[in-house]
Amino acid sequence: MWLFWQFRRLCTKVNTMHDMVLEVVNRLLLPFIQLFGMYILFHGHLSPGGGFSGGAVIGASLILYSLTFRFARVKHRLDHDTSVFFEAAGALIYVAIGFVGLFFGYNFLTNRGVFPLGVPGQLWSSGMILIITLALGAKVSGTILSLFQELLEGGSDEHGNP
Amino acid sequence: MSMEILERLYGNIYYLTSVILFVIGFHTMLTHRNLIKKLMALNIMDTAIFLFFVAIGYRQGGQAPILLPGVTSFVNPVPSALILTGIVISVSFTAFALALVVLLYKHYGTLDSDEIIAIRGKKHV
Amino acid sequence: MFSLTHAPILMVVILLTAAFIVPLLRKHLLVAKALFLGAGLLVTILSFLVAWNVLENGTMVYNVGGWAAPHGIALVVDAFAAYVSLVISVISLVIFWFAVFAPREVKHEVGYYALILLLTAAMHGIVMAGDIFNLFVFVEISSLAAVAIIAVKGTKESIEASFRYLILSALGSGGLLFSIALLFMVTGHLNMDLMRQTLEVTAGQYPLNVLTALAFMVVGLGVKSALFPLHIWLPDAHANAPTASSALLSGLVVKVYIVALMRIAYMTLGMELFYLLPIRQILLVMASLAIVAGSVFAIVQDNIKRLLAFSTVAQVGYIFLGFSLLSARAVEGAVWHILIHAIMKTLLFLAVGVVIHQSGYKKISQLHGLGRRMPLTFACITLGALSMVGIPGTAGFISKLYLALGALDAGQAIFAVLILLSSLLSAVYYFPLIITAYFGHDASPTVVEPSLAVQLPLVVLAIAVLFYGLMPSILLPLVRQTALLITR
Amino acid sequence: MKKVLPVLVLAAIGMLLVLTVAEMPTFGDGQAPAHRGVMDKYLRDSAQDTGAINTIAAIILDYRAYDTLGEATVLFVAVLAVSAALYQGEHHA
Repeated sequence: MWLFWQFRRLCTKVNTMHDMVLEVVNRLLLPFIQLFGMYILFHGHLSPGGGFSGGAVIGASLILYSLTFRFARVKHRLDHDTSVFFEAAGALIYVAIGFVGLFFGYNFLTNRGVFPLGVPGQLWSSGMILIITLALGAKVSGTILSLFQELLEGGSDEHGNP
Repeated sequence: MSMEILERLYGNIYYLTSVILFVIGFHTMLTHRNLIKKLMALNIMDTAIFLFFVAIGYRQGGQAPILLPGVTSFVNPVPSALILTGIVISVSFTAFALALVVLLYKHYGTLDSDEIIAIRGKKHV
Repeated sequence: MFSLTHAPILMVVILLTAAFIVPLLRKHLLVAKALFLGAGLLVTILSFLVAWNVLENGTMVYNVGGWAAPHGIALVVDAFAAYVSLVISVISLVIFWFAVFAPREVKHEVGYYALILLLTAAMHGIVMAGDIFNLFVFVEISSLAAVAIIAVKGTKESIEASFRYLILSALGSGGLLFSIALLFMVTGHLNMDLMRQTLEVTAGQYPLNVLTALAFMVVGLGVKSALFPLHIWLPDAHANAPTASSALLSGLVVKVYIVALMRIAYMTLGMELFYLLPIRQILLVMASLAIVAGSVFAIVQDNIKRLLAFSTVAQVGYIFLGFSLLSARAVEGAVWHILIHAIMKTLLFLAVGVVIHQSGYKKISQLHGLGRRMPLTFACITLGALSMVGIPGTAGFISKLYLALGALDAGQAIFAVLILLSSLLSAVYYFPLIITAYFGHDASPTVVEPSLAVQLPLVVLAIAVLFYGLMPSILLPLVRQTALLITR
Repeated sequence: MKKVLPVLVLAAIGMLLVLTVAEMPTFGDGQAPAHRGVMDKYLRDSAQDTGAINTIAAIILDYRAYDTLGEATVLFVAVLAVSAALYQGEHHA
C-alpha cells in the first residue's frame, strides 16, 4: 500500500515537473532531428525518402517537443489552427500545382513541359516533384501534430485532466 | 504431388508468411473482444498485405530502384510506390479508429465490445 | 484554358479544393456555405456537360499528368460512369442544400460540410476511375468520410455504430487491396483495360489466383455495399447518422460500391470471366435473400429511420439481382434502380428527418395525426413510400417493371415472383407509416411545417419521383448504353 | 459454437490462401508476369521523363501523382474526421 502511494506520488510528480535532463537533451537533439527530416524531404527525388517520411520525422520531432516541454506552453506556439492551416495549405498547393499544368494547356498534374526538369541527379531538379514533396512534408508534419493534439485533448475532460 | 506443393510453398515463403500473418490478424479480429486489440489485428492484416505486395516486386539480385550509375538490375518499383499509399491510408484509418475508441470509452466506460453491445442493448429496450 | 476534355478531373478536383478551403472558414460561416453550395452546383453543371458529351462522342478518356494508359492514371468516363456521376451530383446537390438550410444537428459545422464534399468527390473519383489502384484510393477516402459523417453526430449510438462500420469497412478495404495485389501479380498492370487484356492470356495459367482475388473483391466491396449477410453494420449506422448523412449514405454511397464492383467486373475481368466463376449464382442467392430478409426485418421495426435502413438492404438486393441476372432489361432495371432508389430514399430520409426534428417523434406509433399538421412533408413521404412499393405512375414502378421483365428474359421467372412478393412486403411496412400519420387521432397540435428552404429539396425530389414515373425516357439513352457495356 | 465458427472460417480461408500461394509465380522470378507489365518503361525513362533518379518518387509524384493527391486527401479526411468527432467532447470550445 505504501509502495503504491509512493509510486502514485512519483507519477504525479513526473506529470508536472520540468525534467532538466529531458529538456537539455531535447534542446540538443531537436535541431538534428529536424535537420534530418529536412534532408529526407529535400532528397526525396534522389534517395529513399520523400514527403511522407520526411514529414513524419519532422512531425515526430514536434511531438517530442510538446511532450518534453509542457503541453500548454507548446499549445500557444503551435496551436490547433496553425496545424490545420498547414494541412489545408499543403493540400491546396498540391491542387494548385495541378492547375498550373491545366493553365499552360497540358493535362492536370503535368510535370514535363510545364516545370523545368533540371539535370537528373542534382538537388534542384525534377520540377514539380520537389515542390510537391515539400508541400507534402509541411502537410504531413501538420497532420501528425494535429492528430496527436486532437487525441490528447479528446481524451481529457473539460478541465484538461487526462 | 504434395511434395511438389511443399516445394513451391517453400519457394514462395514470403508470400506464405504474409498469408499466415493475414490469417493471424483475421483470427484476432474475430475472437478478441477488446477494441484496441481489434485495431491491432486490423493493422496486422494491413501489414500482411503490404508485405505481400512488396514481395511481389522483388526480383532476384535486384537493387533499390534509384538510377545510380553502375547499377543495372532493379526490383520492381511499382509495388513499393503503391504501398506508400497503402501505408498512409492504414495510418489514417487507425488514427480515426483511435479517436472513436477514446469517445467510446468516454461514453461506455469500457473497451470490451460485448459489454458495449450489452449496455447499448439494455438502453434500447 | 477550359475545354470539355478536362471536365472529368475538374469534377473531382473542384470538390476537393472546396473541401480543403471550407474548414479554414470557421469564422466566416456564410462564405463557407456559399462555397459548399457553389462547388456542388458547378459540379452538377459539369456532370451534365460530361453526360451530354459522352452521349454525343462516346467514351471520354482523360490521362492525368499527360501519361497515357499503361504508365499514368486514366480516367475512363463511359456511359455508366457518366450516368452514375450525374446521379451523384444531382442528388448530392439536393442534399447539400438540405444540409445548409436544415436545422443544425452537428457541432463542428464547417468540418461536416468539408467531409460531405470529400465524400462526394471520392464518389465521383470511384465512378470515373480507369485504374484499379486509383479506384482503391478513392474507395478509401469515401469509406473514411462516410464513417466520419456518422460519427460527427456525437451521440453514444452513433459513435458505436460508426466504429463498427469503420472496422468492417477497413476489413473490406483490406480484402480489396489484397485482391488488387493478386491481380497485379498475374498481370503486371494496374490499368483496368490492360489488366483485362493480360488476364485473357494469364488467367488460365493462374486460375486460383484469379478466383481468390475475385472472392476477396466481392467480399470486400460487398461489405461496403451491404450485400445481405454482410449488411449487419448498415441499420445502426444509417439510423443513427444526422439526417443529411443518412440520405447521402443510403441514397448514394452504398450504391457507388456496387458500381465499383460492376466496373471492375466488366473492365478488369471481362464479364465472361466474372461469370465463368460461380460468383453469379452466389450473388443471385444473396440478392434474393437480401430482398426477403431486408423486407422482413423492416416490417418489425418501429423506429422510422431503422425501417428505412432495412429497406435499403432490400433495395441493394434489387440492384445486385439486376446485375447478376444479366439479361439486357434486368441490367437496365438495375441501372434505373440506382437513380430511382437514390431519389426515393433521399426523399424519405430527408422528409423523415424533418418530421423527427419538428416533432421529436422517432417511432411510427407516435405519428398519430401528424399528416394533417405537416401536410406538405407528409405528402412527400407518401409519394416516396408509394414509389418504394412500386405503384404505377411513380418512379419505383419503372425499375421494378424492368427488373421483373429482365428476370423473365433470363428465363428465371421465380425472380419476377420474388419482386412481386417483395413489393407486397414493402407495402406491409410502408402503409402503416402513412395510415398512422393521416388517420390517427390528432395528438400534437403544436407541430408545424419547417421553413420553405428546408421543404424545397423535398418538393424537388417528390416532383422527380413523379416525373420519372410518368416520363421515364429522359435518361434512357445513357441507361441503354450502360446495359450494352455490361451485357456485351 | 461461438468458438468453432471462427476456426472453421479461418481454416477455409487459410486453406484457400495456402493453395493460392502454391500456385503463384515463384518469388524473385525476374520473368514473372508482374514484371512484364509497366515496370520497364518506369526504370528506363523515369530520369528523362521526370528528372528524378529515385524511380519510386517519380512514380508516386509524377506518373501516378493523382493517387498521391488522393493519399494526401485521405490524411486530410482523417484529421478532419478526428477533429469533428472529438469536437463535441468539449463543452467550452
